[in-house]
Amino acid sequence: MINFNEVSKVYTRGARPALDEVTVAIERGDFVFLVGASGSGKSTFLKLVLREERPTSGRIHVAGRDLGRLASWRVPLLRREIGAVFQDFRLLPNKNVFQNVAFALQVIGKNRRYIDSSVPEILDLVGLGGKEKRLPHELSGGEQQRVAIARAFVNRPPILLCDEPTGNLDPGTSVGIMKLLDRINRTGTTVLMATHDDLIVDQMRKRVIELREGRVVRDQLQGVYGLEPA
Amino acid sequence: MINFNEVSKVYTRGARPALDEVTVAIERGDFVFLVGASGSGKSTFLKLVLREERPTSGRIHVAGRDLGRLASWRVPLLRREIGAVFQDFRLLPNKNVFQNVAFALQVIGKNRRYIDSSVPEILDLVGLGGKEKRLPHELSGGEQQRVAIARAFVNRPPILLCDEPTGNLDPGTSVGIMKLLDRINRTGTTVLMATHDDLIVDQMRKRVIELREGRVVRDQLQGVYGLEPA
Amino acid sequence: MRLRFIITEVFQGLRRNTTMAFSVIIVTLVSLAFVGAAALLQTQVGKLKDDWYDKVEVSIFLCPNVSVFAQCKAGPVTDAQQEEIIRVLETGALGDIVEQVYPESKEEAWENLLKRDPDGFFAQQLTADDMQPSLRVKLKDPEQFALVADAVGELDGVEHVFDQREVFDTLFQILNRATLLAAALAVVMLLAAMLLITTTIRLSALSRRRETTIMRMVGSSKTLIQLPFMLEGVIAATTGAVLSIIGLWLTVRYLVQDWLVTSNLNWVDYIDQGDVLAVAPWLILIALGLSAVSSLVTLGRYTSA
Amino acid sequence: MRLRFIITEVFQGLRRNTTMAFSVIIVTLVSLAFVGAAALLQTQVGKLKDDWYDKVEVSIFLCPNVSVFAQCKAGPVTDAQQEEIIRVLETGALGDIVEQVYPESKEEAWENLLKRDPDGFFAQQLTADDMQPSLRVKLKDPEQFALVADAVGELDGVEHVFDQREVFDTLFQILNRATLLAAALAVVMLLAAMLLITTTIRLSALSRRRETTIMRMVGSSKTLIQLPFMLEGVIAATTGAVLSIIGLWLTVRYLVQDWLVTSNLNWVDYIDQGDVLAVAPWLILIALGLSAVSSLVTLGRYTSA
Ligand SMILES: Nc1ncnc2c1ncn2[C@@H]1O[C@H](COP(=O)(O)OP(=O)(O)OP(=O)(O)O)[C@@H](O)[C@H]1O
Ligand SMILES: Nc1ncnc2c1ncn2[C@@H]1O[C@H](COP(=O)(O)OP(=O)(O)OP(=O)(O)O)[C@@H](O)[C@H]1O
Ligand SMILES: [Mg+2]
Ligand SMILES: [Mg+2]
Repeated sequence: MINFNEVSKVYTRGARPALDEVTVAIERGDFVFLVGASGSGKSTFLKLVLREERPTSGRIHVAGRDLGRLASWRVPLLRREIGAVFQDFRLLPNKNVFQNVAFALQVIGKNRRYIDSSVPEILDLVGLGGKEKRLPHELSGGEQQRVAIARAFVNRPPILLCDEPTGNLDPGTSVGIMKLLDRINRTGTTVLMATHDDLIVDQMRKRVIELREGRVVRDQLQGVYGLEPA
Repeated sequence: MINFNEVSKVYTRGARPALDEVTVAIERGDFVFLVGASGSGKSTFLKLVLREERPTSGRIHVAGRDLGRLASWRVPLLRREIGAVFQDFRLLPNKNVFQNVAFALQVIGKNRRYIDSSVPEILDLVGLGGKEKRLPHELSGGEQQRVAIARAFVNRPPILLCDEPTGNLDPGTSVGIMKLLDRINRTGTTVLMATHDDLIVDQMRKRVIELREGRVVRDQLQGVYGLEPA
Repeated sequence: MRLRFIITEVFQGLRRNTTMAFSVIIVTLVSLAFVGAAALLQTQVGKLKDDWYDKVEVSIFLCPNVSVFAQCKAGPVTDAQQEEIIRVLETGALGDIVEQVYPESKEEAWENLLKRDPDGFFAQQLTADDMQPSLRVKLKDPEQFALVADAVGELDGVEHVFDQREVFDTLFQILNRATLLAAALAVVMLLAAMLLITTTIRLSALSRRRETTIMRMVGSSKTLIQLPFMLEGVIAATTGAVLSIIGLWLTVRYLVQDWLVTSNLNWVDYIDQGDVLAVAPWLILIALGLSAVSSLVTLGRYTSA
Repeated sequence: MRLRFIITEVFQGLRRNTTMAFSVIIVTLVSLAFVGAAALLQTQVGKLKDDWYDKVEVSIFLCPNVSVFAQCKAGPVTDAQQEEIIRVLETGALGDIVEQVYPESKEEAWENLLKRDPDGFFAQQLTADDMQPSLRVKLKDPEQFALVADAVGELDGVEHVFDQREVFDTLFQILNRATLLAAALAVVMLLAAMLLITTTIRLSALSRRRETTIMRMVGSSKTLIQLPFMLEGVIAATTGAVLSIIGLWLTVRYLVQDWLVTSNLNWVDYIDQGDVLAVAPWLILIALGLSAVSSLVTLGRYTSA
């Protein structure tokens, strides 16, 4: 599903590369934690998958596409196969829950009938049924993150990228979000999640890829956050 | 040092108050954790101390000043007695470490000699000696947060407010920041820190004030993050 | 769905940046008004030239019944004298440079006077007999005036020779300088308009960065992301253009047609509303071009990065 | 320390928003040029009025040696006739409305002609004796022209009575309308300038939000936070004002003084560079006022919240 082949990324010429010859293969249906200290290159990895950034060298394949050869007018089509969730939710503050999710469908040209049927369905899935009319500031942090996940997943993309989705949440709320992501993963969606949250990683026991200064230093099935206990 | 007397804060008329009749006394030299789920009012509490927001009712005293009676032209004087550190560091990306810290002194009118002597001193204190010339993006997250702390503390304010200062950091880095805050606290500075980070709270065993839906539900010396284990 | 989406976005954008939208409208309005004014001034110059300049260049005033000039002491011009003058003009050395000679009799001069100002003082006090006959001479090369003046100035029956271009040249010079001034102001203002449209689009893009980021992330097409911003610029600029056309139309209607035409300067052929309408499409095209160029310059940078 | 800080901030701000700063400069330049143009046009009207309008309102042309008018068949005006006309003007019913009578003899008319256009055709061809004597009459109430015309129009020695205001009124009307047009454009453009300064300040505040947030947090004074933004607006607007003054100065210097004065319209007293300098401080004041008002309107909202 996601293949990195000796991928390097240098932002500033001369500086240490943000990613350094990374080779990784993630299969359909995998649930992968991307861990590592701040600045180790986790966000860079996700940006490369989304083709927000382009690699300095190496080849990336996502959902069967060679990103190096993808014409730029086809990038939107790639992105429709990837849902993305961020630490800061990125909801539109003046749109309510329903409208926030519907927005993601409107802007890729779905018709109203499709929107009216699929948005309530996804809101039920993430556990927000009945809160369609609330504005973001009327929701708790965990609920806002659920809206963000609903928006990323409403189009049922085969890949879901999460960049520290629980970074702004308290531990209790984080657990709820992880349960939701696990449920989504069970429907066959590939989930790739960058995180600092050792507790969660240790609890979930999923595949863990650890980056250190841009290099993959560990790729472990059913791994924990750090090898040395935090 | 910080006294809240039946303080309530309502942002949106009709909505649940963000703070609800909060009465709290924090003494000089205290180290206090402010914990609670997302939306429980932690940031609101800190904003009231900084007089970024004004309470809907109740009285607040900070560093001997009655904030309700403080003329608005005197607010800058109040803020010079309070250092503030945020989750997102808020460094100026085009200024290097030295300049970022010096900026805080320049804009309150300190002269160049004072700046040239006190900035290196504070950078040594936070463990950034020798990295004066680096730009923020050349630093790790933990180092960036140290710069932010240096900036907040360079003026040696008697109060240091931290709003989730470790929210964007990995566990290892967070421990370093906590050690630094502890060191600052030992110099007699009152530290008030809002956090989600249960591990840190449990390790430090300091005073814990827990908010739930804007009410103080716990105020415990040497407390832990949650009474029920997370 | 998409069309409605774009329309909503455009109007939200304009509402959010009202001050900028107004600035764009005002500045485009004023700059295109200058473009239009320059064009209309040139149209006016053209009309004036058509009216007279081509037709008449040198007037040879012949002796009237009563004259203060020494040359006319012998009395009014006779038919024989007039014929001799015409002969000199049409043959010999002058024949090559004179294109045509129109004689204007006293009666014709009188009719022209009546046409210009029927209620005026002179029309009341004078008769056809008090008017002065003249010969109007069109030259192949207007610069040759001096030759004509030299050749016929001293002939019997000639009172004085007058180069009409002198009068018109001053007028045309004034109008041409006004055109230049208007054009210069137009260029400066168009530059300002372009900078402003650029900034409006940039501001709009910045203030909707949240939306565009999400749109990019969920795979919205580039067109759908950028079109609303472009349309904002286009709508603001076109509004400015339309207002400038209305302004020019009103100016021509009330200042030129109503006022100048009914004043005692009414013997001139003035520009009318039709001329404004002829300029109008160009103004709208300029506005469209302006906003298109500004969009291209700006959008790449502010919606994709 | 603080002064240097403020200066650096101001120039960084201007550099960061170059397009906006340029827009502000251009729009202020153009709008103040119109304000200045309106003021100068009025100065010109004033000068013209000073020159003639006050002095002379009605000209009574007396019979010259040679005239086409029937009334002058009896020959040129005699001294006795002239005295009788003056008597009628200064006594009786007219005595109350006539303020003063200036006789202009043939010789004086000749000298005035020579002064206006010494090399002109008429100056070459005519002599003092060909000129026409006249009486120039100043009325207490210029509207009473008809009474004067009625009373003296038929007297012996009078050729015709002419209300000079007719000529000047047209000119003044044109100049006044031009003033109005310039003033209207000035108002519109000043509005645009104000909107622009507002947006520039807002943009600048937005683009330096990081800095201002930190400044507020560390207890920087409100003045130090807001001053750089205000100064940006002030500097841009003042630059516009200075450029508009230079523009007006150049226009007056090269268009009015060099060109009009040396043209055959040089018998008019024109505005000069001194008049531009008299207007200049007002333009700068307007620019300062404009940016001050815009700052007050904007800054509260964009640097404190
Ligand atoms: N746009 C950019 N320009 C220049 N350097 C960048 C850019 N983005 C990231 N970097 C650098 O690349 C490196 C990796 O950054 P990245 O954001 O991928 O780390 P991360 O693992 O996501 O860290 P965090 O846990 O703080 O989010 C860092 O050294 C960072 O400074
Ligand atoms: N500016 C605001 N306008 C309206 N409501 C606000 C505003 N700021 C906060 N609130 C509301 O006040 C409540 C408390 O917010 P606050 O930011 O203090 O919570 P918090 O404990 O800091 O949460 P988090 O852990 O997510 O930072 C929330 O319900 C929030 O929606
Ligand atoms: Mg990251
Ligand atoms: Mg908070």
